[in-house]
Parts: sequence; C-alpha cells; structure tokens
Amino acid sequence: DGSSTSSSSGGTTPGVTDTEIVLGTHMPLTGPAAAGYSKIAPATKAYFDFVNAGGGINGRKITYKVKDDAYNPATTQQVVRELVLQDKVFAIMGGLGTPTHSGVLDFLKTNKVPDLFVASGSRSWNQPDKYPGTFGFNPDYTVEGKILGTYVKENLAGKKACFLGQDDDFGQDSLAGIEKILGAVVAKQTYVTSNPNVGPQMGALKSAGCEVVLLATIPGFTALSIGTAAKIGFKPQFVVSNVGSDPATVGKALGAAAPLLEGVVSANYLPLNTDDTSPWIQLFKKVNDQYNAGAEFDNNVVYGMSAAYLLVQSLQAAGKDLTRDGITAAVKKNGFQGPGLVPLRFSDKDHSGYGGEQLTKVQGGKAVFFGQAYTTDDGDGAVQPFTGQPVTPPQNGIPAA
Amino acid sequence: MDRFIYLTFDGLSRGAVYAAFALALVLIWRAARIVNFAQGAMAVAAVYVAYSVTEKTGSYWLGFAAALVFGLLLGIAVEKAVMRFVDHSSPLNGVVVALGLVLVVQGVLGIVYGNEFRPVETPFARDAFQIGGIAVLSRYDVFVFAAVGAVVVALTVLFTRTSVGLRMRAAAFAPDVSRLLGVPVGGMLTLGWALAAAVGSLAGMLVVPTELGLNPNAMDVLFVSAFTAAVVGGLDSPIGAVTGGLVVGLLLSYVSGYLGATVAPMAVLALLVVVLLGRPGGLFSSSKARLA
Amino acid sequence: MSAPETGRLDRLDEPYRKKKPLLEVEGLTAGYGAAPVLHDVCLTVRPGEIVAVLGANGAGKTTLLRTLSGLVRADGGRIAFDGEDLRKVRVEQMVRLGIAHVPEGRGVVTELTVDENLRLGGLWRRDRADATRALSEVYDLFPALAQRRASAGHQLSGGERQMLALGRALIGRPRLLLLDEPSLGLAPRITAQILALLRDLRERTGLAVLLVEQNVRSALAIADEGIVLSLGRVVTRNSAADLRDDADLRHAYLGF
Amino acid sequence: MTDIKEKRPVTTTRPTTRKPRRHPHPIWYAVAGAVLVVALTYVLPPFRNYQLATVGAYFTVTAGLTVLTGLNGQLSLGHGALMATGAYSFALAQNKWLNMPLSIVAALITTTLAGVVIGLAAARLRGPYLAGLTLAVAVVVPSVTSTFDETLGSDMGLSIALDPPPGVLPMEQWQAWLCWGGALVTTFLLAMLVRGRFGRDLRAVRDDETAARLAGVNVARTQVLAFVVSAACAGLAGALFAFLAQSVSPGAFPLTLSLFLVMAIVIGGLGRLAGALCGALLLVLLPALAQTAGERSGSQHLEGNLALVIFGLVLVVVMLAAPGGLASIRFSTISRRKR
Amino acid sequence: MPTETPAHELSLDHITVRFGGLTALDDVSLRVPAGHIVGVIGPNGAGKTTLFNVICGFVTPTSGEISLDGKPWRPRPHHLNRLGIARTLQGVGQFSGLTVLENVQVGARGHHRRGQDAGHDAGKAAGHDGGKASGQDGRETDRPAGRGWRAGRERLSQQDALATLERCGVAEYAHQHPGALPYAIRKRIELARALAARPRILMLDEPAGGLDADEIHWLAGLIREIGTTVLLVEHHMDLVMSVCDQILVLDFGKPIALGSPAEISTNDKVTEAYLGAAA
Ligand SMILES: Nc1ncnc2c1ncn2[C@@H]1O[C@H](COP(=O)(O)OP(=O)(O)OP(=O)(O)O)[C@@H](O)[C@H]1O
Ligand SMILES: Nc1ncnc2c1ncn2[C@@H]1O[C@H](COP(=O)(O)OP(=O)(O)OP(=O)(O)O)[C@@H](O)[C@H]1O
Ligand SMILES: [Mg+2]
Ligand SMILES: [Mg+2]
Repeated sequence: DGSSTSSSSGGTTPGVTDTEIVLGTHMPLTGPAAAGYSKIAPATKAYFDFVNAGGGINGRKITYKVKDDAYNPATTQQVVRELVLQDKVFAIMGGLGTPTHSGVLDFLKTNKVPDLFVASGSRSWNQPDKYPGTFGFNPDYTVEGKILGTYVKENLAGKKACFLGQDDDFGQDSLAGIEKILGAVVAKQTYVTSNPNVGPQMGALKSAGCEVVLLATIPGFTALSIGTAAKIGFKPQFVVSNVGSDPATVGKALGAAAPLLEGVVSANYLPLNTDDTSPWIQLFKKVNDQYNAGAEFDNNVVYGMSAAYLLVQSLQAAGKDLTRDGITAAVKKNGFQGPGLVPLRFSDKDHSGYGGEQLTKVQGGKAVFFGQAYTTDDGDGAVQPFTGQPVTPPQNGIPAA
Repeated sequence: MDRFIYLTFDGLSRGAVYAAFALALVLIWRAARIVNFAQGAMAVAAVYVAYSVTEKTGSYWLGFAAALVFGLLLGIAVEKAVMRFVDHSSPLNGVVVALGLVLVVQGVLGIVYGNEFRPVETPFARDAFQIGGIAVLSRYDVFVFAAVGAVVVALTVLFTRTSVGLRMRAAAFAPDVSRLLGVPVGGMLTLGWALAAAVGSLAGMLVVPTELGLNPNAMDVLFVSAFTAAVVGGLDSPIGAVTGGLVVGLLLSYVSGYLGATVAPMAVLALLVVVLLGRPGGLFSSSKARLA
Repeated sequence: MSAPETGRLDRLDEPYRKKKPLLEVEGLTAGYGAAPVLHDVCLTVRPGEIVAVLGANGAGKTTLLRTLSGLVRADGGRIAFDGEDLRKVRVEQMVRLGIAHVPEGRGVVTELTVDENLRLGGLWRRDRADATRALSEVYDLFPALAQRRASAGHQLSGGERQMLALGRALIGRPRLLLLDEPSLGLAPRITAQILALLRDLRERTGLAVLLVEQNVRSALAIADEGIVLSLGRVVTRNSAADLRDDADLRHAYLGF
Repeated sequence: MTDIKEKRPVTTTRPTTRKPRRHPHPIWYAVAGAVLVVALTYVLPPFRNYQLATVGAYFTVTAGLTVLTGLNGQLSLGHGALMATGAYSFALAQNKWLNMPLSIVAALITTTLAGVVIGLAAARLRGPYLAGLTLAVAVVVPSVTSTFDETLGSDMGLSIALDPPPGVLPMEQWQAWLCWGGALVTTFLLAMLVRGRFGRDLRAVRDDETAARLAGVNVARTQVLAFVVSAACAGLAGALFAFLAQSVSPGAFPLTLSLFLVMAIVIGGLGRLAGALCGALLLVLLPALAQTAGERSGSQHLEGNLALVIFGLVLVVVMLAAPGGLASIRFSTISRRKR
Repeated sequence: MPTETPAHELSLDHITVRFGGLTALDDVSLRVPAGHIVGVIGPNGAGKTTLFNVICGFVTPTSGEISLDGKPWRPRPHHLNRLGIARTLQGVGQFSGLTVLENVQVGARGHHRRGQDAGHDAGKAAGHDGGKASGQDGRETDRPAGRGWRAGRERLSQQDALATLERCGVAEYAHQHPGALPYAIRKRIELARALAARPRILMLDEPAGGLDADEIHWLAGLIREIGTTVLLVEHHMDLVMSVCDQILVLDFGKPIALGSPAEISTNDKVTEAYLGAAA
C-alpha cells in the first residue's frame, strides 16, 4: 500500500497513518498482580481485532501494543517511554493501576500523549487543569463508597456497620465515601497485600459486634475475608466494592466455601458477565469466541471490551482527521452511549469516568442487579437515582461515527 | 483476654504453615549449604500438579500424593540438570541460578495455567472449633500441625539418627573429604534436593489453600516469611525452623491485631534484629566456632 | 618407644610381604589444568611395605597422593591397585577397595562432632560390628579424642584434628594408607606412637603405606623404601637404608 | 643469616610468574566514559537515551554493591530499600527546596545514616543470616510508607517537582548526562577507594576474618564502612531513579529489585566495577530483549510469561557458562577455548 | 635508645580459661622479658594455642590478668598490630583472593608510622627496617612525586612487603594467589605477613609445621637473629631447644614446668607427658 508515511492528517500525528492507529498500554502480565488483571488487555485487543476485521475506523486498523510492567511503577516508566518515544504510539489506552499510572502522568503530559480511560478508580485522573490529556473510566472509589453507604443506610439502618479496606488510596477513598453517607463506622480495619492473613482483622470486627461489613478489597482478599469470617463463626452482611466482588473470581478463590457468597451485596456499572439476556454480553461473548480464543468469559473481559468500545467511539467522534487534540476534544464532548449503566461524566471540567453504579446481590452463585442505578460525585453531592434507559449495541457491534 | 487467645491460635495456625516451608529451607541448607530461592516456585509447580490431578480424578489425596512425587522428581531434576553444573566456589552463583529458575518456573506455569487465581481444596474443613465463643483451631489447622510435626520428627531422626543424614551433612560441608570416606557426594546432593523439594511441595499443599489462591506467584510473599522464620530459628535446626515459624506467625497476628496490619513487616524486622543481634546464628544455633 | 596396644586390629596371619605389588604406578602425569605438576612418575608398593615419598616443598608429593586417590585427575599413565585400574575408579569407591587417604591439612569435617567424624569413616562398611570395634580401638588409641567425643570438629586443637583424621582412616581397616604429613601438629610422643603403630600394622596386617613426611629422618626410620620427587619427577628410588646413607642425595634434596 | 634458597638449585629454576600489568589510573576511565556518554547522547534517539540514563543509575548502585558483596563478602538483599531511602529523601527535599544538588546531598546523608544503622547490625552477621536481615529490610518499604503516609504518600508515593532541563536540551539527554555524571563520579571514587589499603582490607576481611584481625584490620569497622559506602551509592542511585521517574512510590522498590541487583553484580562479574557495569547493562537490556523476543514469538497470553522464561533461562545459562560473570570472559579465554 | 625497656614486656597472671566443662588453661602465669625467646610446649590439646588466643584477645580468660609493659591490658585482636604484636596461625590463614604480595601488605599497616621511629632496634637487628629499605632504593625518605602521598605510601608498603617476602625466601610467588601454593610456602608467607608488621613481640604458633629440615634450620636462624621478643609454640623439639631462652610446658592446661631448655629436657614430668620415651 505504501502509504505508511503520507497521511490525510498531514503525517504529523505520531502513531497515525492512513491505515493504522497505534495505541499502547501497560498492564501487569506477570508477577503477583497479573492474577487479577492479565485478562483485560487481551479482551481489549480482541475487540479491536473485531473492529479491524469490520474494516477498522475510517480505514485505519488499530494496533494495540501491550507492555508488561508487572505492576512495578519503575517498569511502567520504562515501558511507557518505550511506547511513546520508540514505538510512537498515538495514545495510551487503559493503562492499569494507581501507583503505576500516576508515575507517568507528567511524562505523558509533557509529550502531549492522550492518556485515555485509565483502568483504576483513583480520583487522580480527574485533574483537567493539571493533566488535560488524562481521562478515567471506572467510577471512582469515593463515588462507589457513597453508593454502597446509601444502600446500608436505607436497607440496613440501625445495624452496626464496619469497614475493612486495603491500606492505600483504594481503601481510604472508599471509606471516605462510605463515611460521607453513614458517618463514622463502628470499627475499621486495614490489610496489606503482603500479608495474606486477615484473621486478626476479622477477629477484631467480630468482637466489635459488627453486623454489616463493608469491604474495599481486591478479589483475593474478599475471599479471604469472607472465608476467615466464616471460619470463626462471624456472619455479618457483606457489602463489597466492585473491585473485589466478581462472584466468579471470589467464588473460585473460596473453592468449596463459595456458597458463603450468597447474599453479598455489591455494585457495578457495566453489564454482568452472567447476564446472558444483555445484548452487550451477547456481543462481547461473540467477540470473545472469535477473537480472544474463547477465553473464560468473566467481568474482566467485559471490562476490557467495554473500554475498547468507548475508545472506538472516541476515535469515530474524532473524525477522519485524527489528531491528538482531536481525540481529547472528542472525549471531552462526551455524549457516548454504550454498555455502561450510567452516563460518563466527561466534560471540559471533568475527566473522571462513570459517575455511578447499580447495586448487585449474589444469588445462586451469580451477581444480579437489583433496585436502580445511582449517580453521584466524589464531593458532597447527593446520591441520586439514575433514570435513563439502557441502550443496545449497534447491529454490527461497531459504534458508528 | 478472649482476643488474646483468639490471636494466639490464629498466629499459631499461620505460623505452622511458615514452619512447614521453613523446614524445607532448613533441609536444603543442611544438605547442600544453599538457600534455595527457587523453593517457593518449585512448590507452586507441585501444587499445580496436584490441582490438575485433583481436577481429573476428583480425589484430593491423589493430588496430594502426586504433588509430593512431583516435588521429589523436580528436586532431582533441578539438582541433576542445573545445580550440579553450578560453580559453587562463590556461594552466590547458586543463589543467582535459583533466582533464574524462579523466573523460568513462574513463566512456564503462567504459560501452561495462566496467571489467574485458582481455588485449591482443603482435605478438612477450615471452620474453627469454638471454645467458649472463641474460635480456636479448625480441623485443617490440626492437619497442618500434624504434618509439620511429622516432618520435624522425620528430619530430626534423619539428621541425628540415620547414617544417610550423617552422610548428607558431611557431603554438604566437606565434599572432598566425604568422597574419600566413601560418601557418594553427588547422590547425597540429589537426595537432599529431592527431599527438600518434596517437603517444599508438602508445605505448598498446606499453605496455598490458606492464601489468596493458586497462581504462579502464590509463594512469593510466603517465601520471605518462611525464610525469616528459618533465620530466626537458625537455618541448621529443624526445631529452630518450627519455633521460628510459630514465633513469626504469632508476632504477625499480635501486631496485626493490636497495632494494625501496616506495621507488621516492621515488627518482623524488629524481631530479626533483636534475635540476630543476640544470637547471630539464630535461636537454635550451635556453639560458636573457635577463631584460631 | 611404647608400642600401642592394637592387637585387635590384627586380621591377617600370614605375612604378606614381598608378594605381588599392591599398588603399581607407571608413567603417571597429572596436574591442575595448564602445566602438569607430576611427570612420568613410577612407583610400586607391596603389601606390608612402607614407602616414603620425599622431596622439597612444591615437588608434588601432595599432588601425587591426591592423584592416586582420584581427587586430581590423572592426565596419563597407569595406576593399578590389586590388579584394578584405579583411574577408572571413582573417588568414593576408593575406600571400598581398601585405600584410605589422610589428606594434608587435616580433612576433618569441622561441623560434625568427633564421634560423627569417626563414624563417617566406617559408614561404608558392611561389617557393622567390626566398624564399631574399630571405633572403640581408635578411642583407645587416642584417649584425647575419647574425651572430646561430642565436641564439634571446629573446637579441636590442631593436633586433635590430626588424630581425628588419622583415626578415621584406620576405622576403614585399609589395605593401603596414603598419609600426607601425618606428624603435622602432633606432639613428638604422639608422632612416635603413630609411627610405631604403622610399623605394627604393617607387620601384622600387611598394611601398605605411602608416607609423605617432612621429617625425613623419622620417615626413613620406619620406611622400607623411599622415592624422592623433584619438580614432579622421581629423581631417586631406593631402599630407605641406602637413602639414609647417601650423603649427596641428602644434601641435594633432603637437607640433612 | 641462613638463606634457604642457596641450597636449592632445583627450586629456583621454577619460572617466576610475571608481574601483573599495571592498570591505567581510574581517572582515565572516568574521562573516557564521560566523553563516550556525551557523544552517545547526541546520536541516540530519546528512548535509548532514557535507557542509557537508566543504565547509569543502575551502575551507580551495582558499583557500590559489588564493593560490598564482591570485595567485602557481605550479601545484601536490602539495597532496594536503601535506594528507596535515597529516592524518598530526594523527593521530599526537592519538593521542599527545588534544588537538585541540595536534594542529592540530602539523599546521600539519609542513606549514609541508614547504612550506618544496618551496617552495624550486619557486621555481626554472616551468610544467610545477613541475607535474612537485609531481606526483611527490603520488604519493610511499603509498610513504612503507609505508616507515614502523610509525608510519604503510602502506595501512591510522591511526585517530584523538577526544574526543566537547562537550555534546549531534550529531557532524555539531560537525564542521561545527570545519571552518568553520578555514575562516573561514584565509580571513580570507588575505584580510588578500593585501589589502596582500604580495598585490600575489604578483601582480606572477606577471605579470612581471623587473619585479618591479626594483621591489624578492624574487621567490624571495615564491614560497617563497606556497608556505608555502598549504601551511599544506593542512595545516590535512588535519587537518580526518582529524578528519572519524576516520582517515587514503594512499588518501584520491590524485593525483586534488591534480588535483581545481586543477580546483576554476580552475572556481571563479582567484585569488579566492569562487572557492575555489565550487570547494570543487563538489568536494562535483558528484560527489554526478553520481552521483544516474547512478543515476536508468542500469542498475547504468552508474551509476558515467555519473556519471563527467556529472562530466567539466560540467567541460568550465563551463570553455568561463565561462573566468573560476564566481565571475566576475555578474548584470550575464548580464543584459547577454540584451539 | 629513647626509653628503657621495662623488665617484663608481657606478663600473664593466673590465667584460667574454661570452655563449658573443659578447662583449657588452668592458672597459668608467664612473664616474658623483652627480647627473650619463650617457648610454649605441651601435648596436643594442652592449651598452647588457647594461651596465644588469650594474649590476642580471641578468648577472654575466665579469670586472670594480662599486662603489657607493666600496665594492665585488655587485648583486642585488631589492636595488636598497632601495638607491635604479630602472630602467625597454627594452620594457614591466608587471603585466597589476594596475591601473596597483597597478603603481606595487609600485615604491613603500621610501617609508615614506624618508618620514622628510627630507634626501633628490633627491625634494625634483623636488617629489616627502613634503613635497609632506603639503603636499597633510596626512596623511602623522599616521597615519590607524581601521584601524591597516597600512591607513594602504597609503593613504599609494596617495597617493604617485597623485601619481607624476599627475606622469607618466597618473593618469587609475590604475584600468585596463595591458594594453590604448597603448604610450606604458605607457612612462610604467613611468617612474612607477621614480620611485615615489624613487631616487637612475635608470636609463632607451630611455624615449622610442614617445613623440611632445611627450612627449619633457616627458621631457627631467623628467630635467633630477629632480636624481638618471641613466643614460640612448636612440637619440633630441636627447634624449640635450640632457640628458646625459656620454655613453659603445659599439660591439660596446667603449667607443669618452666625453665631453660636444659632444665626442661631433663625434667621427668615433661618427658612423661610430652616427649615420650623416645626422646
Ligand atoms: N589446586 C591447585 N591448583 C594449581 N596448582 C596447584 C594446586 N595445588 C598445588 N598446585 C601446584 O602444584 C605443585 C605441587 O604442589 P604440592 O602441593 O603437590 O607439593 P608438595 O610436594 O606436597 O609440597 P609441600 O611439601 O609443601 O606440601 C606446586 O607448584 C603447586 O603450586
Ligand atoms: N573455642 C573452644 N571451644 C571448646 N573447646 C576449645 C575451644 N578452643 C580450644 N578448645 C579445647 O581446648 C583444648 C586446648 O586447645 P588448644 O588449641 O589450646 O591446644 P594446643 O595446646 O594448641 O594443642 P595442639 O598442639 O594440638 O595445637 C583442646 O582440647 C581444645 O579442643
Ligand atoms: Mg604437600
Ligand atoms: Mg595449637
């Protein structure tokens, strides 16, 4: 084709030619953190391959470069520089992890690289003045905390509510959201990932007489916490952050004790992998079978494809003349409708992702939605029911411009 | 008081698994004078084998046996195919090779099984018995204690009562002299590696169900705790390993329970400093060598 | 000189002396890598014979013993022990053939106790009862060791270690003993005792000894034959008596 | 006086070994290195310059570690934590005063102090016991940062205010200059330090403590000093890493970093600065090459793991093939083997 | 001579050492006058090396006192060199990673200070002090220019170490590593390292071990001519008898005799405990 250098957009935009858009990301593919996350990038890539097979976007096919950073911020530095300086990617898409990704914000800003849909619920991505090119995706942990808190306040009023969270911004932001709604919890405990024993913590919550335990935990620790509680005869109502609530993952970790998950309350903002009636799930399953070698279909796959869908929407919105400014402008303009249950909050002033969640409960080993979706902000704004209607995917599964 | 009792039992049951793994480290140290940094990865590999066998046959115990046998074979393979060819004139060469092996084993496991968490069954229930409303030990904990106890007794007998144990120690300390005395040094090393890897696999089988789930890195964190335990007890002593394991387990439990999980690693460091400054060879170190 | 009471070490009745050679070395070349240390070494040891290996330091005496017991690989030549090709025998098999090597600088496993060290010397033996007997004989021979039975090797004094190494070799009831400077660090009384013991064993059990010893005078006093190494070559091989009398040789190589 | 040699014509014929050739003064190495690096930064593309800078930063720490482990025989698995100490000190100082030289001095001071404390404990310990203690130091970093999260920012770490590079110098080139400046100064000072008596004492202590003490070497002081020197190097390296990343976080100084540092100096060639350089190069290049190789030949699921396997295999194979490390391989050895 | 030498340079008073149940030294007292050669003999395990260890500070006595130059003294191993006390080990304790020359240089640390100490007669008597060195190459007094004083000092210590090696007849091995050298050569390197410290008290623990008759003869000459105080532990009776002014005999940690060689060789207790019927 010989068009690798000339481009309708003047050939000045890195990573964009007439036939190709190069995107990059960093993810833990190896190391301890890989266990939770290594399935996201393949799913994203599978959706891109699906789009490429359908002709790509404005004639351009997406190349998605996934670099392993093993969840080590120093390695993230290295691989992101490689993506930007060496591989000349157009944008970073779905870089994963709070400590890892926050280290490259400045570098990406200096090099004017769009930094789209960071895969983490930190509030750091929402700093339009400081990092104009960075956009989040997940509802942030405070938003989620407020919604879970609201559930407890409305449905479990008068019960002693307690908290166990990871000892970092995930736990802290979550607790902040919860306490905005509930006031101070009766007891709070933290854990560190390097010590996989929550016996002492669960023992403390038990002796504090907790009846509701809110967990801001990653999946392994959700399982560990619920398992440990059962072990010592402690049976509170668990209300778990979306981060660590996937019943498939947690149930697996619990093994024979998986039935303990029944009745656990959580929340989500994307369709659930087990909901076969959802047209989105049907679409993603099809893509997964065709382009992801039929990888086990869990919520990580749903996550990866949903983000990919949003990115394709953004590229479409940025138009034929693809530039870095063009895509950030398109994202800021927002108006995307996709698999999400609540709207994205993107605007000039707001770079955070989804603004709310809907509650779920585990029934028969699967999570199911109940009640309605809520939206809120990470400040003192009210938690409001969201009344919009869900949308269905386009016929061919590829968003139109 | 209830809380103290609870934390004590919690710490003991956790400490027992540290002890199990520390025993494997002691064994290989006695048999080959090497701290085998690959022990954790090798144990995880064995647990994966057990996982596959249990999946296929539905029997926990078949998987358990398979893990031990596989561990034994893996130990032999590692010694015969790699460690034998390492130039041990610098003790670090072996350490580096072991670290290289960690990467290889973890990578291969990642390729074969993927990096996800996989559930591991326990042969006995993990619900703790309650005494006066305080959770104490579960059947599984008792199983772990029994297994660890059996290994300690076996190792102690091996090293102090049997001629094989004497040969193994001699071969580790003075290969040339041992050879002159008819000790098949190569065989002893292979045997040491095989036994250590088998004990490591056993430890893995005991440990992994209490952790986040089976994944290629499942033993990384545990290796650190177990190594600490072995060092606290004295790397030369099986009893020391068990004591060290229980001490570390208890310390972590008390500190997490009373001061918060965050400070636990600092408490471990403090423990090491206190113990090692008092006894630079660990709690159960034998007499000091004369200097001249 | 008070002869030690070692009657029980006696196993053989008929005198073995002057029979066919026990150890035959021909054209032996060996060394550590680049240049060989030993060149074309020939020697013969018969049962019941004590052969002293003499020579200045660095002549290759230690290397010779290490090559015979397989610790150093021979590059060329022939080593036959009782008809067997020693170059094909692995080091750990040597004791089973009846060869015991007491290495230079006391090969004590310092991390093991005295008792463990001694037991190690008899572990390979099938005749457990005799191994146990030999053990108690060694304790009788060196009462100093008996007192320190449970001490770790690294606590021992220099001489105690030497006794330990020697005693351990005897537990295997060897047919050929390779001794590298056995008197090193030993009190004169013990040295005398050991030399007497060697003579005694050779008489009664047909023990053959290849003895490297700096104390040339006492070595030649008990040896039947001596060979002199210089720069890795055998320069002289003669009866001990002749060597004692050869003034030129003494002056050139032996220095007394 | 009796001279023993005269009576021994036989032994005097032994060929005397030649005197080892004299090495050029370290300053020439430093100058040559500086010229080479500056020249390189003008020809290399930005990402390569960044990698070059990373090599420089690693070299700073591996050089110090090889003095400690290679020359003095003390094994430290905790140098990652010392680097973290340097990096955090640098970050805090920089965010307060925005003055690079001052911040680097701050990093050096805190790590030196940390080195004194750990070194004092380490001087009593040997072999695996020292390894165990330093390992515990290595894993304590996240715990410290979350305990003092007000100042150290827990898992998230801190981002660092930096002045832009002087003039029109591209960032990556500036980074390479600074990191190599640090590396060359460090290694020059180390080379000077270990050339003379101190270096000899270090090695004497490593080989035989008893004999060293009898020869008048203060073993404990030598060991503590070695630890302090190498800690200071680690501190500087930490500061350079913080400067490179413009941020610090505990995740950047995991246990694996400490282990990889040890691996690097052993594979590079223990006890020589050339080995430390080889090791630093390896730390940067090998993972990158392994990853590229993995990407070429594997599906998406494999690439990370395949790279891991390749990385590990290379380590094992190199260690078996060149037990003295890469720096010990000489052309003469190779040609001799061929013959 | 700037100061008058005190009568007893080193003295041990009622030293007892116990290791658990074992009494390695039992109430041992010894006075060593300056310049004397004192032998310590006794059966294996009698406590000779332990006595040295006490003087060197490796073993803290259970009871008893040590004094140096008439002052109570608590020995510490790494101070010995500075105080002018050097010791060789019973076996060989060498730095296998250093060349032979460097091995000796490690011991030669006090030398630049002593270089100015011209009144140090011990070295002179042995023809081995700065005077001789400067006589040989005339460089000791003026600092070599060019690379600063450090490099100069380094070169000085090198020359000094080489001279010492030469003196012990092992200079040809200067640039080899000691690990592969024959035992006797290593014993002499060990001796050279002790001598390089230019000690005023030289403690030799079985220096003749592994040496042949010729070398022992040479060693005897060296000890006699060195002029410093010498403490000698040795099983080689000819050597001990020929060089010592005074001999202490230990048996099971107890001093059983103290006297001149002639007295000792005729002492029945000594013959019985140590020398055996042969002697
Ligand atoms: N491990 C080794 N590697 C290389 N060369 C060695 C090694 N061991 C000994 N040599 C060399 O071999 C030669 C002979 O040494 P050997 O120890 O056999 O002499 P020796 O006659 O026993 O001397 P001594 O009487 O001092 O013990 C010497 O030149 C020595 O340097
Ligand atoms: N650190 C120690 N721990 C236990 N026992 C020791 C220690 N040091 C020495 N001994 C014991 O004390 C006794 C005296 O030892 P020492 O080394 O002083 O003997 P020696 O007179 O030098 O003997 P040799 O002539 O054999 O060298 C020996 O029985 C020895 O085993
Ligand atoms: Mg020899
Ligand atoms: Mg002694």
